[in-house]
Amino acid sequence: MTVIPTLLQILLIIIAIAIVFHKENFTIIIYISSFGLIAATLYVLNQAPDVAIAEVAIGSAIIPLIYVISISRQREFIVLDRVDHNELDETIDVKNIELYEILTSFVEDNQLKMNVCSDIKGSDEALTKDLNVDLIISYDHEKQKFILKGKQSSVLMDHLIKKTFHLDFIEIVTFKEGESID
Amino acid sequence: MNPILSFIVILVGIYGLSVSKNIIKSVFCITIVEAGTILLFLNLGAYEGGVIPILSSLGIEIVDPIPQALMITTIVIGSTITSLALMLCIKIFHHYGSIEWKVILKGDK
Amino acid sequence: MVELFPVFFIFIPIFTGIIIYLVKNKHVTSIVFLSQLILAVLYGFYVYHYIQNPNVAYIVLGGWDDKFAITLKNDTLSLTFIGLSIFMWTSVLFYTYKTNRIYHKYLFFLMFLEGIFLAFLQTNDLFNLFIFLELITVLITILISYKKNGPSLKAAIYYLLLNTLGAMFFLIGIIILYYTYGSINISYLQENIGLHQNHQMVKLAYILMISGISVKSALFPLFTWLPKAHGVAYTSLSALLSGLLVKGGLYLFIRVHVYMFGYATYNMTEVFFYIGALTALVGVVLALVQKDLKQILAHHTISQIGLMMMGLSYGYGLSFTGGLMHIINHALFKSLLFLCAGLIIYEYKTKKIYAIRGVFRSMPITSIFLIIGMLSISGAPFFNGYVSKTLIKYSFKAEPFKMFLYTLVNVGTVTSFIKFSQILFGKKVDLEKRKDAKQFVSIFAIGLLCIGIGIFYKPIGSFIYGLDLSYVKLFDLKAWLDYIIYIGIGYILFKYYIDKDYKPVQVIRSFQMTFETANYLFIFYISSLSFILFYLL
Amino acid sequence: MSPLIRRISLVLLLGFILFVFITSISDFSTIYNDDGKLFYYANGFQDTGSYNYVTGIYLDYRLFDSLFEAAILLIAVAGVMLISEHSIDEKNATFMLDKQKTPELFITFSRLLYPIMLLFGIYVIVNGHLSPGGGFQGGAIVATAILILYYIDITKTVNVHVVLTIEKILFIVLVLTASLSYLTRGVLFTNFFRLDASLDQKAIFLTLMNILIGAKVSLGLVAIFTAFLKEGR
Repeated sequence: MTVIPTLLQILLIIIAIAIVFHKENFTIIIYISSFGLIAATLYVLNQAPDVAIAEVAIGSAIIPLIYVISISRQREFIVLDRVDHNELDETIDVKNIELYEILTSFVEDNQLKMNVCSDIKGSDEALTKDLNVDLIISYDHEKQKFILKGKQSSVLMDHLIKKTFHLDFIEIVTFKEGESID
Repeated sequence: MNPILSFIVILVGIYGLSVSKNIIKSVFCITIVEAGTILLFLNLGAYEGGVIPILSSLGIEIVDPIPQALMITTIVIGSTITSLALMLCIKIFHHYGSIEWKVILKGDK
Repeated sequence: MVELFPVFFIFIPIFTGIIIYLVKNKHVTSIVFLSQLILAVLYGFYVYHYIQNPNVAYIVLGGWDDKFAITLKNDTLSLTFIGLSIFMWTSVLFYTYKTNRIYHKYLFFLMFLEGIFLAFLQTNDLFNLFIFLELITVLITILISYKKNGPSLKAAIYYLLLNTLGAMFFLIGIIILYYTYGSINISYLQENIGLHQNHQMVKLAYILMISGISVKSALFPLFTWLPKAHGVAYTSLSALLSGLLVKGGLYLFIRVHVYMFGYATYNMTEVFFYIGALTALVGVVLALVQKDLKQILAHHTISQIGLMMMGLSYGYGLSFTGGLMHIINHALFKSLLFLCAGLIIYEYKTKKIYAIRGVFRSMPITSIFLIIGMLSISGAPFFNGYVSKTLIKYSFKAEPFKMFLYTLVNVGTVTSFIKFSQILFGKKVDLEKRKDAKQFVSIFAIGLLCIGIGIFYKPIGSFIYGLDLSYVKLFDLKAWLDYIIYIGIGYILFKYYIDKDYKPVQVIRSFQMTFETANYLFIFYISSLSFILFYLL
Repeated sequence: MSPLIRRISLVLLLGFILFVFITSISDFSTIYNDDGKLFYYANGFQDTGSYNYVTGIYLDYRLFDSLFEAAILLIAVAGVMLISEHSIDEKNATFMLDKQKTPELFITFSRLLYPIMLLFGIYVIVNGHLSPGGGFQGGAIVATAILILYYIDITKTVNVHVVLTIEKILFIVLVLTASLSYLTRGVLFTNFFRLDASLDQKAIFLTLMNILIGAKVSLGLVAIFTAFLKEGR
């Protein structure tokens, strides 16, 4: 009789160790879900069906879902495109395509996914602070440059600056977070 | 034998907390510690054997019902803490571009 | 009806908060003051009845056998804490009301926190205590991250994860105690702890609970969350956190170590004394090198907690009372300092200590209260810090090494406040004044109490603790001389070392502890405590 | 400190703690105390009228705990909403990645699963005092069922502010219902029917509390999930 609980407990420990040592966060969600299921089984074997129902409903359904959303949000690189594409002539269009190629390779280097959005109103600084926008692209006609704006605190911006500093048609502006005085 | 194995689950979680490099991993490990704690409580509750604490007929020994009532509370508490931590995680990622402890704790003097 | 007052203490602030959240009208928010008034009146009645008949302070919820039901219990300790909480919350609400009036949610969380904290002080059930511990953790996390800028989010997650881990260990301790004694009622355990106290399992439970409490009360080496959290929050919240909420951990320490397990049971007095001394020293060294007004004050909280721990570790007598008094006094002067610093930061629009000069000429009223706070924290006679600091050293005044540690802490405190006081000097700066009489009301009330306790400590001591405090003398020549010598040493130290910003100072300032290291130290703390308890004592 | 040394010393320290635990628990049976079990076994059914001892405990003996368990969910929901919300109006924002569609098979399957889970959740809530389950567990199952709706149509979202308002009102109702017993029995936070009332009467209170808690928990979990889905959108 006690063989099965013991085996399951050892399995639980193995899964816990796997969670601790595995590098890929998305795979861990599968582990944590099965961890919850095995834990729930053990709760039943310890004569606690009430706890098991709670664990199955919360621990291996809702919490893994929240993990999925949270981790997928952490793999996004949200770019807000504010370039008016109707106004661009052909030479700039080529550069625009080049810019997107650079961004795509940059995003792949950092194992992220680019999520381009458009049509959000508001000042650039407030957008980066309040909404999770990582990069804002706009085009300056006088300087003939694309201007990329982002937060200074983000390490991704540092990487981006390193990657693009030799390109003359890109200028990067970073917002520094003001000191809070309350 | 069982309580010791449950305690090992807790220790594995703590080990993970002390070597994990990013926030998400730490949150995972907190979940492990919590599950181990619940398991330890229930293990000890069923220490002397018994059946499910639902009245079927008087005279049959039941397991201790108190740990189960308390552990439901612990599960709810754990889930709320996990969700709060994950929401903070998303915000931190978009602020610092990373969720590595080393990067986010780097000087902001 | 009187026996129901504890429940009212809990639910009046909570319901007030929920009403504010639901109605979302900026005039309705003024009911916070109504609720504080009702609380104060109820508190007065309750204390009156308690003095007449102490049995009124025990209430069994549900009317079951009290070994198994949840009970609420009040004693002198919890009643002083409740009075202090109501006073502190009222002052902080006065301070923050105008600037945060439109933020219903801030007031909602603040009021909810008050209810939960009052519940935490009164409950007599260990698992109930655990729930309130977690609730306080969650609420403080939300309040810290309220600004939603980088440092506050970072501090919030650090605080949340570390304190949750601590609470989990507290829970494991509760589990073991439940299976050994069959109950988690604190009064029941207190009476019956002697049954199995020498069994290894109970010792393990004790260690796990104490470790959880140590995280909560920011003892060495588990204090790293404190300066992050207290330095970045809103000023009103910082005052509340540093002044009162971090004492929740010490309150638990008194409840669990001193009362429940009995301070003499495991002979841990020396251990906790040295942990306290280390905490105080490390806190003071870290405070000396900071450049940010709020960071200095936050690090000072650590060192003062160490001082309280030095007193509380004795578990009885004048030193213990000194620790208790220092909790109250520290709540007063630390919140006073934080609130004044908040006003200064608001006017000067910076937190950098080297960028602020001439406060005394530009903001005379604020700086007078700032000076009161600084004199209190450094232990000048006639201020409340002096009384409790003198009491703390009562038990070890004959032991030279302990006195040496204590003196080091004092000199460090004085030095860092000499550094702090640099902002007072200098030419007048033109500032646009924020006219808000309410903020000065709260500062005024707290400042007066600081001086009041410093002078009328004898009647207060006999009223609250039933002790004769005539051991502390105001016109003790040696104490005056000591204080002046401290100032002298502190000034020299500041002028010739700290102010020059040498390399070691910079190294200590850039000291950052990652979350992994904090956890590692936590495990180290647990294993060394268990090693001491199992194999050395 | 190099990572390797740290890991090795960590394992040693944890091994020491485990060693202490093993030596402590070896003669645990000599001090094992089952007072609690015996007490609830002897009195639980007569006192609370609940066949499920666990439900009896968290709805009657330890009702105060359950109130704050509901409160922690309330606080967490409000906190998650607070951290995720923003002042910028982004109604017409379009995101590239979010246009992906859920596979047709999932949608069909979810349509089948959704009513069954909802029914099961309600069953667990209502029968909390007879069989395993109760307000918290049932509430979580109902919340999962509602979350399946998101699979069917991602654009269909709940108005979170209404949910939050209802949730807070439910909490007040919960506390007031729990304290009704002071009027009828003179003690706080227990069943408002008398101790010698019939099983059916006591069941009314238990079911009512389970439904209130279940509604509160399911609304809270749905609100948390919605906040995550809408985060940054």
